[in-house]
Amino acid sequence: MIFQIILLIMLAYVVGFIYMGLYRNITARIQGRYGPTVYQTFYDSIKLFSKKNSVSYGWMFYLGPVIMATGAVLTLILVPVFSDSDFLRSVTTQGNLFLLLYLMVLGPLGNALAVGTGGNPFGVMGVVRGLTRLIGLELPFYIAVVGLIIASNSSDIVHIIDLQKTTGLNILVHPFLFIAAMISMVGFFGASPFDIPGAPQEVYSGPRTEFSGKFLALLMSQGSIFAFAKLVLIIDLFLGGADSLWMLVIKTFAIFITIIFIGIVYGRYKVEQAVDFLMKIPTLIGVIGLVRIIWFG
Amino acid sequence: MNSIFLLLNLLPILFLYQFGGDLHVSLSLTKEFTLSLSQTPLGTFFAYLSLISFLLVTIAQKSKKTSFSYYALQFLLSIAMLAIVLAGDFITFFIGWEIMTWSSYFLISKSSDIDTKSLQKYILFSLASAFSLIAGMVIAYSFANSFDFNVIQNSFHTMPFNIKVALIVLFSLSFFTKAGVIGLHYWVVDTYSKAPDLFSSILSAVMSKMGIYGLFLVYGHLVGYAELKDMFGVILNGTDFGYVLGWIGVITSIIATFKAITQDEVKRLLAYSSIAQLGYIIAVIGMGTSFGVAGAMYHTLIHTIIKLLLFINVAAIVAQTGKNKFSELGGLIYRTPVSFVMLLIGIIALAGMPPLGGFASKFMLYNAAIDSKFALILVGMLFSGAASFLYCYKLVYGIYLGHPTSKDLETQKEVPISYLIPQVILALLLVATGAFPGAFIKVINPILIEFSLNTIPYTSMGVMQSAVGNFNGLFIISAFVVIFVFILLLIWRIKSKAKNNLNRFDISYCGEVPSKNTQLHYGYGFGTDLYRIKFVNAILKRSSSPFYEALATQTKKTAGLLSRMYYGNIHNTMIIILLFFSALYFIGVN
Amino acid sequence: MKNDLENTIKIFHGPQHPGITGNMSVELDLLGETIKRAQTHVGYLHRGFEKLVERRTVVQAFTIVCRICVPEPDPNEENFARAVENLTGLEISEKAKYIRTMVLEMQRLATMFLWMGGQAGSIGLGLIPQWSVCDRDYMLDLFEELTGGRVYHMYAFPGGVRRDLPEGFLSRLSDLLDYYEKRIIVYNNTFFDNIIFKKRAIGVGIVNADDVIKNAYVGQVMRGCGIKKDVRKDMPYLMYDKLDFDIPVQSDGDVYARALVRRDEMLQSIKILRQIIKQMPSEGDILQKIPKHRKFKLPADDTYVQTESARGAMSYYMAGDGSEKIRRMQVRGPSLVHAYTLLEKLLVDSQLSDVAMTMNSLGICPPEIER
Amino acid sequence: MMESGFHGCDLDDSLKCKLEESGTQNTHSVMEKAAAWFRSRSIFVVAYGTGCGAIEMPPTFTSRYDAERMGVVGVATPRQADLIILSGYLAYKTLRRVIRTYEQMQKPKYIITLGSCPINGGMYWDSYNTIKKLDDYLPVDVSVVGCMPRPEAVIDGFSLLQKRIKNGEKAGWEKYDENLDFYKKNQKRVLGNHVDPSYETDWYNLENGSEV
Amino acid sequence: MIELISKLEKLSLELVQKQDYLYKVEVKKEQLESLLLSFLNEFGYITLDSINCRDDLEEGNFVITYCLLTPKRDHVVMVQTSIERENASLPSIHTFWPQAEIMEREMHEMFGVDFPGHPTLIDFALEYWDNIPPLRRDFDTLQYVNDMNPFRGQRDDALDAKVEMKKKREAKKAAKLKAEQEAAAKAELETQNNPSQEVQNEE
Repeated sequence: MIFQIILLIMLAYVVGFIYMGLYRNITARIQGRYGPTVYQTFYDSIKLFSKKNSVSYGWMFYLGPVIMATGAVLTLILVPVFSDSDFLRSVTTQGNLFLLLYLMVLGPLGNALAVGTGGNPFGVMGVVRGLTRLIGLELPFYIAVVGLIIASNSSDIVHIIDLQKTTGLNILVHPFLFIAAMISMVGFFGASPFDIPGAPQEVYSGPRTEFSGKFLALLMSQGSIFAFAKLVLIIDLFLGGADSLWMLVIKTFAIFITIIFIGIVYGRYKVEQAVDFLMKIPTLIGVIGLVRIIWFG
Repeated sequence: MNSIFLLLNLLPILFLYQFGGDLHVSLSLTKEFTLSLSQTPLGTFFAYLSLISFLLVTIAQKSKKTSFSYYALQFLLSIAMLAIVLAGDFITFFIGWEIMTWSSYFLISKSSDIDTKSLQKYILFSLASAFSLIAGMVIAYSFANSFDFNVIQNSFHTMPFNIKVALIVLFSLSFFTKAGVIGLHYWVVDTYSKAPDLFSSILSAVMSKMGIYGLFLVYGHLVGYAELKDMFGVILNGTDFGYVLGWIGVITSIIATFKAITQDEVKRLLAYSSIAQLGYIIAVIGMGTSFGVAGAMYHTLIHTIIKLLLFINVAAIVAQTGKNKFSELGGLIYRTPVSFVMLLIGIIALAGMPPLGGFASKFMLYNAAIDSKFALILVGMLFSGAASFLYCYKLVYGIYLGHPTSKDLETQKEVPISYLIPQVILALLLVATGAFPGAFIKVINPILIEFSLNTIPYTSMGVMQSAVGNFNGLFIISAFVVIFVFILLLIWRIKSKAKNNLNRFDISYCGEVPSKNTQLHYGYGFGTDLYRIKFVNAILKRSSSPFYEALATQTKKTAGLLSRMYYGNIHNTMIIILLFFSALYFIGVN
Repeated sequence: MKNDLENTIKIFHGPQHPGITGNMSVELDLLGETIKRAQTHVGYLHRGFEKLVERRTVVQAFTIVCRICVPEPDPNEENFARAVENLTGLEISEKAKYIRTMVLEMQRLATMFLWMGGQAGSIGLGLIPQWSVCDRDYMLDLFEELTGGRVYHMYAFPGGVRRDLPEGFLSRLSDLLDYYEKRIIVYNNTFFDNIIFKKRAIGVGIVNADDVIKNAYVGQVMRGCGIKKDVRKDMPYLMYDKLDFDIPVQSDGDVYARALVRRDEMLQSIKILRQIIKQMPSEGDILQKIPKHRKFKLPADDTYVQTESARGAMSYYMAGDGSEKIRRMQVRGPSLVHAYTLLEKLLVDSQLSDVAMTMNSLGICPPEIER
Repeated sequence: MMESGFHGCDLDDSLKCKLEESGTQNTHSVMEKAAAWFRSRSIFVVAYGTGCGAIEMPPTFTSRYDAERMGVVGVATPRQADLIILSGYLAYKTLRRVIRTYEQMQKPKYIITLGSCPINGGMYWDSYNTIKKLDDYLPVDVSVVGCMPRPEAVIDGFSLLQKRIKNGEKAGWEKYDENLDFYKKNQKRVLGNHVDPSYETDWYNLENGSEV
Repeated sequence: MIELISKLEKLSLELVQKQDYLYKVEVKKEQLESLLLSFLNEFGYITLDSINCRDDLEEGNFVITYCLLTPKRDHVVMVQTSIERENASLPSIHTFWPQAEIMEREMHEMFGVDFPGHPTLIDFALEYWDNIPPLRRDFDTLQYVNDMNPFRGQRDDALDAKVEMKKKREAKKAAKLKAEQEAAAKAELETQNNPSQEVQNEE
């Protein structure tokens, strides 16, 4: 099992980095330029790991990125990656969907402590923006997740995947929930128009302002692992999981490219506009889906 | 003095431990009035909860100069609470309730920064709560001809429907006031924030739980969940009654959460947070399912632990620095590291984050909602939970992180050890509940049996079992620790040298250099952005104080004679009121 | 008891900040993210141009005046050349006038494209800067062909222009204008009609129309408030009185209104350039007979010239003292009042997220504030 | 293109000698060579337009010239950056901020200068508010000449820097560490005693103390 | 415009047309504030475009020019006054035109003109400046620069520009001479050859 976990982390690391590289590359192509190589984010992270210095404001600053990475890895191992194999089944059944909802926020909160320790007002502003955005961002996602839990009468992801084999994919059965969750996902990936916390033109780099060298590298690495975990979670919940590596890549990439295409053509909301928007349209869509499940399902 | 009262506080615990289990004592005064104590699993749970809380707070009081009368009143309060939770009939219950009210009133008045307005608010609402209770008692007595809980329980289904409703509403109002449901929370914030710092922990952690105990007593014991279901009918998978209560709880929770974020005073934030957390409990308490009751019980336990921890922590910081506002604190992390870690554990649990106990209780609450298919209520609870991250972060940032706002904060020392001991105990409890979420099910199951509900399956200490999935707390916490240590070692090994003792002003500041006088602490501005969000602004703009102030002025205007009492000596007023209602009571009885 | 204003935190927006236009800084006092006080700081680019010019002859000074404002050097050259012409009484030929007008309009287009990149970048719309800066580069290519320099042209010499048009230049310019017209439609769809840009920009940074006239706000700030004024129409210079064009105005006075004014001005510039291409005389001196060894002697007199730059009226005050050196040359760019009087006022009670956007829409260019 | 080979310092002969020795290789192990390769492939540039050369930064980084394909990408804060591009003349007021920004960057760190002004003052050689020789105050790795240098030239400067990083040549930050006294003395000479901040480095305090 | 001329004549001031859109009126320092006020309130010149300052070191005074515009913005009127260089001081007009605050701040820094009643006479572009104000003409920027910033030393293989220019000129001259000589020689040769050519042609 330990071996499997390490294998999974490495898979997530590689796939996550390639996705992040693809993100930059595809964005560049749309912008009409050649763009960096697919491995560019990997180079970046190795370079940052090999920096000779990295500043730290004390032990809490040191631990913040570690907590964040822990949250990401823990999320990863609790999300079932392959639907039919026994791969890490024994681990993923230890958790449930509610646990994942909270684990997804654990990392950012841990990092927020480090940001606060650094004491940079820009960083704290970024954190506050992030947490404020979270109010709006979580709402449609919660609705979608609650809808799924009630529809499949289980908060066990493995069960939700299995159920889709008989009832059909959730994206078709509960399209409203999928749309609501997808809009949230755009925000969870930090894509426009919800890339508010780290907006460079406004808050200088947001929560990452003070992180350098290995800390930044750790944040980047966990970001790619986390991105992979989130993609897998979405396909588990709505696309019936993946039974092979190819299906995994195809399905996650489909979600991923959607997020890129949404992100590239929009600017950035202000935080209050983002929350207002998220509380209106996606929430409404989600509530329609939810009511459909409860009263007519 | 401290050690004496420490021993004195230990006594009831030992007593309960030794003689507890199935305690039944009764003392007949007259034919009709019998004072009786009868121990139920529910009462035992609350008894231990409150007694241990008192013990821990007494430990913390060691380094704070405290008068004899304060200790005595506090002990009296603990005994009163014991009387409430062990009471077998309404007379005992009410006596305990009144002693609790009055002793707490005098304790609050001992605070240095209390003002008469807050005190009046507290006592008026307490009295209103008591009157509502009395009215309920009297009505119940008039039908059951007894104050004994068991007699009332047995004769409840024979009462007419409107009487049943009236009883439930009266009792609910009384206990809602104590718990601070939104609309009736007017007294809570002022009282919590202005009471003596350590006593605030009692108020929030224990006294508000007396309201919850009362609700359990009424819904579970006197009325019975089955009766509730019969009375009000079924919606989705739960009861109509539970649905209404669920919305009350969720709305309480959401409003209080947003209010908490915008507070500048530390204890006000905690007070609002307390209201919000009790909102969760109220949201599930009426559902009438085993998960509803279990979730409410579990959250009662966890909230008591958290709020004791946080209030003691804050009390220590206030005592140490003399400051109680986020705009005046900041940057204490390396001055008071132990306190910081304790607060951190507290807020992780408060936010409901795994792997600590906070998540276990939240999971129970959510399961209860899922069980009844109250999806929107569940979404509301989750939403309020997401918003609560903001005030959790504000709490830790405002006090410990960021930049010190004044020079004397830079030379603070760690708080006295007597404050730390209870905090460490409570933090360990949180870790334990996180690692062994299933252990508490054993405590809950007897209560469920008492309420004639299904028990919750129990597999092992580490696993929390539920109808819609389970989680293994032990696995989560150990996986968390293992991964954490692994990544830490990995990072440690990387040769990128970390400059550890960087000056706090050495920040990226757009090429400029902040000076010692540059204000960099974000504590005050934290949360002001919420006013720009339309939905949140609509919540924050509203306040119950205009309503109550208008009520007060109207009362003053109309009741010309009576209004003089409000201006006069508060004690006289109270005595008059008490006499008036005792007279009413005797008229009613006869 | 501290009040809101005493509990603000202080941050600097610049000079080392991605959201600042150039090398300047705004000191902000924030309550939450609401700005309670703003103070502009400049001087990071101060080179003392006015001192340098005093130590130089006209020809020597001619090479450095274009560096006063980096994003659009040509109005500076035009102002300088015209001031010298005014003082020495030089008259320039019609062809030189046409070429100068053309260069000014080309520069206006190039600056607008750069502005569009900045404005879109300030709201995090990364696509537009990538496109528009590239589109601007095609104009720079033409500049390079015409003058030899991409950014600094040193082209409008007192008495005419430095070089004649290369062969086939006008047809290439015409092709580029065709391309730009197509592109502006694309930008209109992706940027000006972008729902998020509208949401962010409408109602932000509203300039009061009464202040505009008195406080000498110029350019799009003025025209965004519905005041139809333009130096090209009011005090026509070069060939502008012979060319047919409109002054676009909007009435709202906010960031979005200014953006729309700029978009319409781009279309007007294309219109002007098309007319110039049609009317450009084939014959004519490009450089008037100027003193031997280009030794201009400026009389002991002073003059004041104004040119409509892409961001508003830019004025030069120049005085000679009868020698070859310039006694005094003072630059009054549009940014001076915008960056201080206007920006400090606009930012109060707006949010941190609006700062970059507001600055971009005012068209602030720090090097011309402090020279 | 011009490599920084000048170290004409009129102040201290002993320091001068040390400066001229630098420029040798210092990577030995395989790990260091690999790290050097990765460093050359990924260069983060801090967003700071110090002078007129900043006008050629947008074309360099956007779709026509696209420096990102070489791994050169802009970041907001100095903490994350490897490279600072000093795009043109430096006023004294800016020099203060640039030194501050440079010191906040994490090693290894590099400086590229654009234009003639940082080399010898350029057009502004007689301006009372700009410095003439930047390498007296900060160690320059690559100077790209021209006014402005074209984006192609800037990209050529990037590739030269990448080559030097890959070869493991001694970079500016090492010189800065070794000859800190020299640089600090020069900085103090032009900026006077108003060099912020006092807590970062002790030179100012020490010298102030000795002067008094 | 005629109106304005007549109004100014009442104040015994003369309006001079300098260019098509440019007029100038000179005024004594004492009259300045009241004239500016009447421009603002009576004549309708409500826009203050800029305040310019010129240092006439030889005459010992500063020449201050206020450029004013009407709302039509179709011509500029320069109101010019001159003040003593020593202890130069002017009334501040920031209360009438807010933008004058920053212009006066700049003038204070660059010329050392004092503005009594001005609220923010702080640094504008310079920082910690302790010399005489830089735009005064008695401030010698070359001297200052040489004191602060030494020139870059030469490279060892660097060549002296003057010598090289001289060499180049001489080489050019020599080449020219040589070319002339060659041409002459050629011409001579041609003249020598011509006959033969002619002869050949004749043949």
